[in-house]
Amino acid sequence: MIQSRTEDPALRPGAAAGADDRPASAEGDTLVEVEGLTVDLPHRQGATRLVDGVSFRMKRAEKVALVGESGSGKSVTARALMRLNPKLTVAGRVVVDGIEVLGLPERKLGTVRGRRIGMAFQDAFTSLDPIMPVGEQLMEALVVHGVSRREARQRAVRLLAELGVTNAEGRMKAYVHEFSGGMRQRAVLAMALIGEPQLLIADEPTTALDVRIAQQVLDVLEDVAERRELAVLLITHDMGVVASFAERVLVMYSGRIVEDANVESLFARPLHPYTEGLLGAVPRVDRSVERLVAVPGVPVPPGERPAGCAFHPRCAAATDVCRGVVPPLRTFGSRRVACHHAEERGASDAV
Amino acid sequence: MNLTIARGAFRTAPPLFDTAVYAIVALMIAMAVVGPMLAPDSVYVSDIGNALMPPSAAHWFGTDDQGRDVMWRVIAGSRATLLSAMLIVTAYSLIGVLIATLATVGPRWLDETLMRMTDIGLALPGLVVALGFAAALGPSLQSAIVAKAITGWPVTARLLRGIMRQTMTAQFVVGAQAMGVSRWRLMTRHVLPNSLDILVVKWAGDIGAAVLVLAGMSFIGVGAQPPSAEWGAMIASAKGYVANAWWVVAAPGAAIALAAVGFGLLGDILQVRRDPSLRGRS
Amino acid sequence: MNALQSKWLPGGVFVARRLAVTALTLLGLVTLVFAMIKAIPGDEAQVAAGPEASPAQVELVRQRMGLDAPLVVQYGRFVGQVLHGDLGTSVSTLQPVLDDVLKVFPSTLELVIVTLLLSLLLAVPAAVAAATWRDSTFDRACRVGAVAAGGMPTFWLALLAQYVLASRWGLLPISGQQSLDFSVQVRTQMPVVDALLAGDLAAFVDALRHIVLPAFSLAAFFAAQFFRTLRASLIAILESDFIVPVRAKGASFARIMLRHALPNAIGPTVTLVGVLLGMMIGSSVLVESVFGRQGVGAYLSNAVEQKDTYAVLGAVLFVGAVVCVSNVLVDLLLLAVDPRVRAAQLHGSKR
Amino acid sequence: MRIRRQAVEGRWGQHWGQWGRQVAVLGAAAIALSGQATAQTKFDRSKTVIFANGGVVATLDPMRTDYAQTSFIASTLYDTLVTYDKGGKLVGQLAETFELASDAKSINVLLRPGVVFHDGSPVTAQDVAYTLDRLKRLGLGIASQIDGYDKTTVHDARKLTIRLARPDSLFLGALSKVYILEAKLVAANVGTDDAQGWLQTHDAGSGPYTFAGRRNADIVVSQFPGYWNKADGRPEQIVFRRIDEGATQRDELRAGNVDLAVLGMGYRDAALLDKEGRVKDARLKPELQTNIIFNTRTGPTADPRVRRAIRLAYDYQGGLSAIRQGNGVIASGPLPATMSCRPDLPAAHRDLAEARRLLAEAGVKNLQITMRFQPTVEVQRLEATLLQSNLAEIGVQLKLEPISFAAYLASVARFDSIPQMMLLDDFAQFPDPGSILLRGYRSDAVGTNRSGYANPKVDALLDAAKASSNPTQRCDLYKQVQTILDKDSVIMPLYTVGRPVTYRPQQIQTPEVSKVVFPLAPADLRLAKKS
Repeated sequence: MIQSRTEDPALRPGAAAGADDRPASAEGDTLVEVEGLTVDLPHRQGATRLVDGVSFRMKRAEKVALVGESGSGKSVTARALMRLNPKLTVAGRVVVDGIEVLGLPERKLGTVRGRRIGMAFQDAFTSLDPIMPVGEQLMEALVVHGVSRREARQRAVRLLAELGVTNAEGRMKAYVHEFSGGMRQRAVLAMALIGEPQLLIADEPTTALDVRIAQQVLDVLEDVAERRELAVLLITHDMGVVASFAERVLVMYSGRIVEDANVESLFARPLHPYTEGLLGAVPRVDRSVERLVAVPGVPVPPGERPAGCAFHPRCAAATDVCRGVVPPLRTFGSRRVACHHAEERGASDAV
Repeated sequence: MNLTIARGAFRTAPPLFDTAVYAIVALMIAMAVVGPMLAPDSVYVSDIGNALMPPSAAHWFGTDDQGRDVMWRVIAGSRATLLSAMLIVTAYSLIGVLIATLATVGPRWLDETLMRMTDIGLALPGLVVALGFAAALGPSLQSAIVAKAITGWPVTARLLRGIMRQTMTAQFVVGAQAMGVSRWRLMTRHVLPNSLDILVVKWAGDIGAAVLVLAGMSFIGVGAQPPSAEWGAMIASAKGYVANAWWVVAAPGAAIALAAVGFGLLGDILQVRRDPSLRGRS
Repeated sequence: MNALQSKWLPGGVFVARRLAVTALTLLGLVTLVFAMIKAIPGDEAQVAAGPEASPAQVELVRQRMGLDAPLVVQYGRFVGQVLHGDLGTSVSTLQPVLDDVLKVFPSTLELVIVTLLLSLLLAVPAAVAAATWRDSTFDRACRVGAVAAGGMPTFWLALLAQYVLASRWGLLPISGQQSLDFSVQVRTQMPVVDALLAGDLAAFVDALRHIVLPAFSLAAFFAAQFFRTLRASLIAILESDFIVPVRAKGASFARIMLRHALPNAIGPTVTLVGVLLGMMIGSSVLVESVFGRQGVGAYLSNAVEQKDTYAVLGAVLFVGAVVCVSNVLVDLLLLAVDPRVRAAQLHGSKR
Repeated sequence: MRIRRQAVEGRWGQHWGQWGRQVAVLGAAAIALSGQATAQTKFDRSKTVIFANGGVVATLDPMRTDYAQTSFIASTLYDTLVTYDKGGKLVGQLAETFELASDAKSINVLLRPGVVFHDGSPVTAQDVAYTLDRLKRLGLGIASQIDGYDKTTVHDARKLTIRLARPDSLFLGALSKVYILEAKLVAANVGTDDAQGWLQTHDAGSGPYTFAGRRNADIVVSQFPGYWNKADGRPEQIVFRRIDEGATQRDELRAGNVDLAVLGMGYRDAALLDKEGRVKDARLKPELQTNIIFNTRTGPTADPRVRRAIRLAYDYQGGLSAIRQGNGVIASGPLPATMSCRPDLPAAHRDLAEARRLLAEAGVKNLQITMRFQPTVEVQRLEATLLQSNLAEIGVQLKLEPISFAAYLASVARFDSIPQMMLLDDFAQFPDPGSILLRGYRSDAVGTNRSGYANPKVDALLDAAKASSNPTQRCDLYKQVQTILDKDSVIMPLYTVGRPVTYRPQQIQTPEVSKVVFPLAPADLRLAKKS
């Protein structure tokens, strides 16, 4: 269902990414539109479906959390926005700031990568080139888009300082093994933001850090997103992070979106049994919880996705229809949920 | 960063390729074991009358400068060539393991001296030792084997020491140390087994290289002597006939190349088997 | 200590330590070879005096050459001389060994350097292309080619190349280092370099044509080894975690390969150059004999045959020195390439 | 593959066997340019002869003409007092007249007038005296041929008498190997090593060519205009080029880059080239014989019957035709067939029955003997393997043991270390039978008597020959010695062999054998007559 797009007038050749001349957004305040995204991993005996028909939207400056256990396809989905999965076959429709990403020729991807979307990775230590000075890698993000080295250096130093890296000028020449955990994460963040993208994808930015530094990084992330009216797609499996940062939550399970709601209503009343299970596993400040209940069973490997609703083997409320038919993602007010028994679980009176 | 000399195995190595390599190696070993028994004695008797006959029904690879059947000589010579190659590689691998183990487990000064010895070994041109032995004991296959074994161990010693030191500092070993396990028991139970399977991989790969070196030595006259049918000696004695009797040079050359390729790829396959993550990378 | 000194001091200390170690190694080498040569049966004085000399004449020569002194004295005297740059006199040419070796060694060195350049010129581009288009027909062809080239005996290839390319088709000269019509002022005993220094273009081209076949026959084996090592490291690096973030910055594949993949992957190949250099010098004797070129290999093999002790020791010292110096250069190159190694080596952390 | 620097050793010149498979390359240590201006003369290829040879020239010092590479070049730069003509007769070169005294203890010489060295100064008796005294002082290389020399009395510029320590009828012939140096020039550059270093790269001679320095890795000599013995057709330059591999020599000859190839070319290659036609094989007939030397003192070969049995086992005809391509004749006696004073002895032949009978008579069963040979010489490798299979037919197991040149020299220096059997290509330094017999078979000639043979009767005959100045009497004595040696099977002569020398008839006339410079003297080469 890839729409072949002729040269779209809205596409601007990779002009210098000056902050002021940001191109007018094509369709109002929707920044990202994903429809029927499907990603397969080909191998000798056929292909394994990692992402099965995901659709969602993101408005400008909106902070969305994409949650799910590992192997649920959240990271693959995020990377599909920038077509960063070389060995996988990707189908569906992904429009970022008016640009149809999947149909774009490889050469033109530069207009998206680094300029409209920036990505920060989980383990900062392994996602930086060990033998190239960190400053150089920062500048590269701009030099690649035609910015002069001198200007790139200035902006890199300014951004590092803005993100709280002490003695930014000095650190430019240092290598990744000479950075502390927190500083490394800030550097990776800087690399994602330096191109002044409209959307920042943060792939589990805090998972590799201990709690205190993780909170510092989250605070920095929040300040920057606020200042730059930045849309953030935060990928995590930590519901605590979701609660403190995100405005809206997308819950994924075995390559499908099972629930989509704003964070308050989700925490107040989780509609999908899996979301309820996830929330059950989180210590709550606002109420006393005798025992944390972990979601029973083990995450489903992509290759062995059960028929019908993928969650049914682990779902207490599973019935015959769950085992047979894949529940569509139905809208109830501002929320969406993919469960045959949504109504019984109070979806009808959602707002 | 230890030096893993990875060889070119094919990425999704189709089983066909693996079996082909096994076939070559099996053929070589069979030739080495059975060959000399099957080969007629005429292989060592000069029959000057029909020297340098081109390949024909009677002689598939033609005859050499003394009228002996080239094909049978290649088969008869396979034992001399391959056995000596295996002997060389086994010898210097064992020396290498010994030196590396001592260097890793022993005190710092022992490590330092052994590494200096390895440097000397690496700097010593194999050619000189071979020539020295040839001049001392008279050129022969045995002196070539001893000479090559003496100049072969440094590379293995250095490679293994690097790997052993790395495994010694690996987490699980540090853990074991924390539980009071002695360095020596540590070496024998953890580090050595891991290094040994690397050694087996290198052993297979090195046999191919050893065949080449042995041939080189015979070519300059310090390896096997007449009437031996060692492949290097065959080429050496036939090199004058490249123009008018190409088959006398081509047959042993092809045999050497086949052995080198066969064992080389065997090394790769074993390497991939040992560490699947290397599949397709090497 | 100003910044500059502190920056270079550790490097200087490292090089000084390595050179001291090299001197120790060479001394060990000479001692080993001296003992070996003396163990060889055969009588040097007899060779010098000539086969038909009467015993009285042989004794006369023995005294004159100091061969009657006990071995230890001879060894002590030899090491003393070496420290003053005198490598002793050759039994067969009655010339100082240093002059003899300086006449033959440069042309081997030139052949080895050209072979090294040729093998890297063949191996590096092929490895980069093979790693880029992995498992393409080009990749498979290169790998089969490398396996075949790695399996072919050098002298066999030299014989075939000489016969086919030079004798039969006459494309290249059959033997020798320079054709008779050119005579260039000898400065370095390296035909190609001398022709260049003399500015005689025709002679330069002629010398190059003479070196192509020998270098090509020698390079085939080594190019195969370099190709396989570099290709393996490149693929390993391309699959490592810091490559995706670089692509996320919008960098082109070419930039990723040249700025990130190659610098990280070159380490093992550079180490291999150091290890294989000794072997390259060793096998150059095979090629030099087939193509009738001057060389230290031939000088060495004859010196051993003639039991010309000092000539053997002189040649071995030169070959050993080149191998040791090149290993120091390799280590320095590794330091320059990889900051992590630099940190470990220079700042004395436990090696 | 290594061309070993072959010494032109007379009596047992085994290194002279053609080079073939294994040719030891001596590095180009020899001729340093050391500041001497290269002859930048532009080449006229049509008047130049390019002489390809294996091995590298160690030195140009004429004293070291015991090494083939030096002998080739020095023979063009220097002259000797006397030499041997094509027929093997002794004739004067620098000497106008020469005469051995009746007591064979001195030689009177009158020098040829008007002969000059390359720097123009005349050749005088003083130069001859200086050369002989220097040889005696240094005792190296060719000095071993004149070890009986005492001193020289110079009467005037042209008359001199050479005095010997003891009667030696061989000395006059040996003078054909002594090249005369210019005393004034050499003395001026004597340095500390009696001018050995200087002479390595300079010429102080009066020969037909002067040393014109090196051109790349080759050595060039150009014609000396003032030479006394004018001859037309001499090339203006001779370029000595080192090529060790027979195959490479063949290809360069075919391509016309080289005019003749002397050492390194195998018999088979030469024969094939000759058949092709463009390049011909001169098939020279030098005084060269392939012999197997027995150890007559110890081990199984001490028994003459065993030696005789082994002689009857070898396939002489097969070896000559297949290995030496028929380039030679089956041996008949210890001396090469081309030499004078030879008794008519039966040619070597094969008789397995007689061989087995002799072995039985000697009471020897499944005998095992070791034979040494030179791995660097291809034909020897083939002959050794052929003899091995022949001896197997009479139940004798021959073990082949390659030996290096230096090790062989050491083993023959003492009688107790002489190998059981040694395969050699024997070469006479000069065509006098004494040059082989006197040095090779006298019981006290340690180091040169390679078979350790001791026979008082032979010693007496040899001493008589050495002291007699009457050529016919000497000839008769030598014949008696050869008869005894053959009956006693001291050595096992295989065949008198020719030497393949391939050349381009378009460039040079057919080269002829030289009795003094093995196998040919470059100075004798003549350009082909352009029709």
